[in-house]
Amino acid sequence: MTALAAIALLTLAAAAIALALRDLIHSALLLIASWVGIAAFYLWAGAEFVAFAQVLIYVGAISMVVLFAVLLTRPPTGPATREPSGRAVPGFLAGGAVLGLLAGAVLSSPLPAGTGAAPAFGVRELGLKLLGPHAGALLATAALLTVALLGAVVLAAARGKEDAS
Amino acid sequence: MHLPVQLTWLIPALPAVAAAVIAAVPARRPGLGAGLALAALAGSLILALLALAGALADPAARLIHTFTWFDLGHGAIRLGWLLDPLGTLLAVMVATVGLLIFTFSLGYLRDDPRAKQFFCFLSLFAGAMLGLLLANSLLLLFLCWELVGLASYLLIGFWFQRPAAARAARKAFITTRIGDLGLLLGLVWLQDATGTLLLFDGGRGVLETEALGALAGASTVGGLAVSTAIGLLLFCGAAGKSGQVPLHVWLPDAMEGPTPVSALIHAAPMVAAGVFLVARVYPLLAADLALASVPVHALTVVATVGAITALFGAAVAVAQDDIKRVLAFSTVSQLGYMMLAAGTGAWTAAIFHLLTHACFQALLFLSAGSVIHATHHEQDIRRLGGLRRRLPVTCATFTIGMMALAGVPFLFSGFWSKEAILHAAHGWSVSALPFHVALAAVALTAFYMTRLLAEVFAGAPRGHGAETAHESPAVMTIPLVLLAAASIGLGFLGTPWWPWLQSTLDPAFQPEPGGAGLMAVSIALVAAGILAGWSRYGRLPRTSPEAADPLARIVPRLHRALAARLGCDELYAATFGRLCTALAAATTALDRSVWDGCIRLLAQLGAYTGLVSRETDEDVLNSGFNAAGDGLRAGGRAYSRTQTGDAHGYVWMLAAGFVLVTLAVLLGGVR
Amino acid sequence: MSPLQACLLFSSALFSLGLIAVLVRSNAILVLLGVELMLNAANLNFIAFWRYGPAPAEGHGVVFVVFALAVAAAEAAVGLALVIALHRHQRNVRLGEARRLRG
Amino acid sequence: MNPPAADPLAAGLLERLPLLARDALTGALPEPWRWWANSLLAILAIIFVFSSLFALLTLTERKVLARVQNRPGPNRAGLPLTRFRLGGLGQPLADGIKMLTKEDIVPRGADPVLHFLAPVVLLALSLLTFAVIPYGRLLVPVELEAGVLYFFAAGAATELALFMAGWASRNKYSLLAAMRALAQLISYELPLLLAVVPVVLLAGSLSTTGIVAAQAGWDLGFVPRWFILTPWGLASFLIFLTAALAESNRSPFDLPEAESELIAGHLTEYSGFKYALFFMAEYLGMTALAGLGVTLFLGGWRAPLPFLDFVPSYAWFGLKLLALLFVFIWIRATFPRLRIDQLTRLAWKFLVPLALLNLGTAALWALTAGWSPALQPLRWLGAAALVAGPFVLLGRGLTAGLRPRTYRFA
Repeated sequence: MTALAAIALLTLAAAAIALALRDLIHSALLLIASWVGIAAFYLWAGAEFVAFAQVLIYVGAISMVVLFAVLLTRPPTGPATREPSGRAVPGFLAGGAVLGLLAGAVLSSPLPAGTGAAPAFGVRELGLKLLGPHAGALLATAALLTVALLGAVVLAAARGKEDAS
Repeated sequence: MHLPVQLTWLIPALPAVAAAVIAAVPARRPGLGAGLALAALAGSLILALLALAGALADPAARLIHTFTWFDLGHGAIRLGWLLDPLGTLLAVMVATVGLLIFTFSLGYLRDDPRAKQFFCFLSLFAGAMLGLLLANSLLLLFLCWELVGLASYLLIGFWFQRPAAARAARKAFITTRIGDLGLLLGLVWLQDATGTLLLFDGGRGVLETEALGALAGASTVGGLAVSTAIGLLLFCGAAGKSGQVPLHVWLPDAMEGPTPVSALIHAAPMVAAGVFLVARVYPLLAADLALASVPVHALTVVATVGAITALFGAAVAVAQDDIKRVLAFSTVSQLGYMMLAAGTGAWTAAIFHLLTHACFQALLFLSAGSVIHATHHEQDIRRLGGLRRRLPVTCATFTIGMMALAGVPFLFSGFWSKEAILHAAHGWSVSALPFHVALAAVALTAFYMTRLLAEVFAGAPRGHGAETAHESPAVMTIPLVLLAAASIGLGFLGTPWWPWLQSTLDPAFQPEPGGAGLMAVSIALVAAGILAGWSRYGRLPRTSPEAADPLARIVPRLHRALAARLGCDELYAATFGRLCTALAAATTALDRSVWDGCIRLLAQLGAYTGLVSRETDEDVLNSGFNAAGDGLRAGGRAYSRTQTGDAHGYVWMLAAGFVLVTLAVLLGGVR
Repeated sequence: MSPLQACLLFSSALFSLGLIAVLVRSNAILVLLGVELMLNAANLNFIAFWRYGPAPAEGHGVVFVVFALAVAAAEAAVGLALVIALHRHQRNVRLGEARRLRG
Repeated sequence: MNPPAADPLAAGLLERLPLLARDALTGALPEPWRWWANSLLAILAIIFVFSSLFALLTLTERKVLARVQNRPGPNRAGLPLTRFRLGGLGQPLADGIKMLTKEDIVPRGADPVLHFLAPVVLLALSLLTFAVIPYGRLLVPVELEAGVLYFFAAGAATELALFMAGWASRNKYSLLAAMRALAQLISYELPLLLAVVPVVLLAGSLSTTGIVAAQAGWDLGFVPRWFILTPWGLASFLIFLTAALAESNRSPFDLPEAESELIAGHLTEYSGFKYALFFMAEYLGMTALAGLGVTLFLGGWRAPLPFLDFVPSYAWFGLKLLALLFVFIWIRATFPRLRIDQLTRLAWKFLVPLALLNLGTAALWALTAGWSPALQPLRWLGAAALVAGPFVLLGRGLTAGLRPRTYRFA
């Protein structure tokens, strides 16, 4: 429980600071840190494969794309303009409301009481599941990834007339 | 080694398949197509020879092989193959002559860009013709018959860019169709009367005693025996195909095709189909001979038509100026002879003449083709002349063909076959008139052939084409020489002293004695014809293309009538053509006035109904829909105002919705 | 408080943070990252329920998260490509100015 | 360290020596503390061993490069304060002292936190990768079921550190180099992973010890069953080697820090100890990749011949690792640097398709494993053809239309 608390605290702190910072690069890096924290949570929960996959995908791949996007879309001059603060208060209120609702739901719901022992679900079992009952979904995901890759390339590489620079 | 009758289908199939393959080979490789066609036909020839050997081993036995084509309600439609001396002999003839014509075409069409198609059509023609000859079912025969018609249409119209050729092809197709209508009707009637179309079927075929007796025994309109009526209908088809007088008009026009096609169509295969059909169904035609009380016998009609055709063709040929047209009318005339022979009961003589005629007529056509090829497509004999030195081989072969056709005694095949026919006509009990008509035609034939020979080869060249002529290549002359040899040699198969052919075809054949006097008469007539021709045309050769024909100087009106082919075409145009036009006009008028009126009335009614319906729609029904549509549009416009395009706004709505739903779930007590 | 509840609270907090980011920030990239955070929170729930659920040996939660990761990668790629396209069109990535879809 | 499942007592004394030493140190502690102490000891051992190896490696590299270039190389520094030069063996020490005593410069516009964090994160991540490599029969720091995945997860994070370095320096060359590095690393991550997938497929395991176990045994009594000795394994190894060179920014793929083009890339604004950390992380990363290559393809700690089994397994691992590192250095001394377009073309048009085809070959190999011995030559020939054919064809396509460049105005 202490490990969980530490992980949760660090993750939430990283995410919270990331969302508050004005510097996009710092925000992104802190968010990446929070993703690492989530990976740590997975490791703590015994989902080793998912943890490493999380690091590989989020820290290795998505973070790169995010950083590239940040660099490519930096405003040409000067620091970022100030956030319009009109939305901040209602935003926090809404977020708080959602948090309250969720917490209430979690605390008031009868949750299944598992054994608590680390489940015997290793990489081999995962592989058998993926290629057995979920083979169709795996193929669909592969197709989705391919399409997404192509779509992303097309979207990002399309050069309109207005792009004179 | 004999061909098993089950494999008979191979003989027509080889050229037919070759035609299909040639159609698929690339057009830039005409040599490939020609080679395929030749190879396939050569294979067919070998197989036909084997089949002939099998048929000759026992002429009385008919080898048949029948098979089911498809099952119909009351029984199966059965087709079959038949190997007997008649069919196989003609198949060998068709394959041989066809092979020679194919070879000749190699040279004749060397420069034609569409030579591939030509060989494709030729192969199709040969396959259909062979199938026709070997069929044991009138239905199968009819199928092949129509295929032959199609192929001849394609071949005559091969140079379809020439309007004359296209017109000739149409004419040939339509004219023969008229005859084929009779044939088809005869087949249907026959099927209805006997329940089968198989020729020989172990006692149940239409040509066997049982069916023949039944057919001859029944009578129909006008007191005709059923067999007579059916036989005459079948003869319609034969007359159309073989160019007998009422339906002969297409045959001379078919000259528009390439010369090898003319040879193929006129000499051997195609026109022989009609004579072959008559010979094939001879038992049916002859079934009514025993009946005394019928108004007319079928064979009498056949003989009469044949005699008229023989004289008509010979007479018209006298006054024609186109080398191929002369030969075409000579073909008409010779076919008349054959029909005459068949009609007088000597169908074996008809086949004999068919064989010899196939050889010498093919020889004449191909020689004419050689002349035309050598003189750059000059066909008018008035512009030819003096070619005997420039085209020695062609001249020699043409002379042999001419002598065979004219019936020069003893050496040439035409003499013997003609003798056989004259003999039969002489012995015919019904009437002596056909015999005299035939004798007149003999003299005329000798006359016009002498004229043709003299005009083309004697004297001096009268045109540019003739002046620059040179002998054709070997691929063209070799078939000529071979055909010339056959034109001489074939005659000895059926001399009165050794009638091998006749007795082979008809085991019951008995040579009649006493032909010597008749032979002397015919020899004298031939000699007279030749002498007359020589005196008019050979002794004093024409000097210029414009000079008038000697005959025209003597009997100008007759010559003009003959040159106009006795006005048959004009007559048809004036009668049938006019009738058709009038009918069409009547139909149009009917269409315009009566039917159109009805339809216009209906349309008016429809329009009125529509008007009423529209009024109802617009005033009564639409108002409700309009109101609904306006409501929808207003709603849509109102809703579209919520589409701010602001992504954040959407997220806000999402969040609000989420909160609401969660609250509902939590407070609503969904447990 | 059971471990499962703790995990779920953790994920709820993460989800709310992501939601706040989406609602408050106007930079499209950060909005996208907020969405990613919400997605991660959902994944976290899957793992938690797998860990403490009735049939951990079945591994449904893990399998689901694996697929969710793949989809998240696709989503990030396409989303950031969209952001770049947005930047090309209006020279900045402020979501509030992207109102071309206004009805 | 956590001892593997194998019975330690069955191994020889030399084999057990590291474990015995560890137990001598920590044996007296009570159980929970002992686990912590053992882990700490393993970490220290790794840091110590590989730091020394790094030091020696820099020297070796300089010496080897010098040999290749026909010059002596560093040969002055020896034992400090003595006259023993030892062929320049003291050079790393001197370098280290120099680095530590240099001034640490942080540019004015730089992001100080990230500027500091970048080398630290990089080094930490590089060190993390060493955790799953089995150094010997009994020497596996952490046994993970998804060890290979862990290795790549930790390796992937190094890109982030590079980016941080380039960004934090606020220098256009640094940023350009960082972008280049990211493009290169992402490009070569793919063939690297794809080259490993066949091994995982054939071994049926994602754990490094499992993969080493899958390479046990001898063909014909003396040929080791290492994966590199199969057609697909050789192809995989070559792809892996190429991609590993690129991943560790080694020549001929050292574009991110190409001195002639980008000054020194993301290292431009680093000096002193931070620079040393970068340097160290780079060499450690290379060493880790070489260690993974040894594990995946060269049989790990296994002896090359049956009768050589008496030599301790960690010695074999060390020998193989050094040999592979020597190859890295050798390649650096031999090949010129690639252009960026050649670099990406090589990855996307050659290595990735080849690796994918090789995956198919490996799958076929696995499917035909049950063939009778009579058919085995056919299996080998087929697999070899499947490997060599695409290599030749793709290689021809890669070099099609390429001639030596001519410079008109140079």
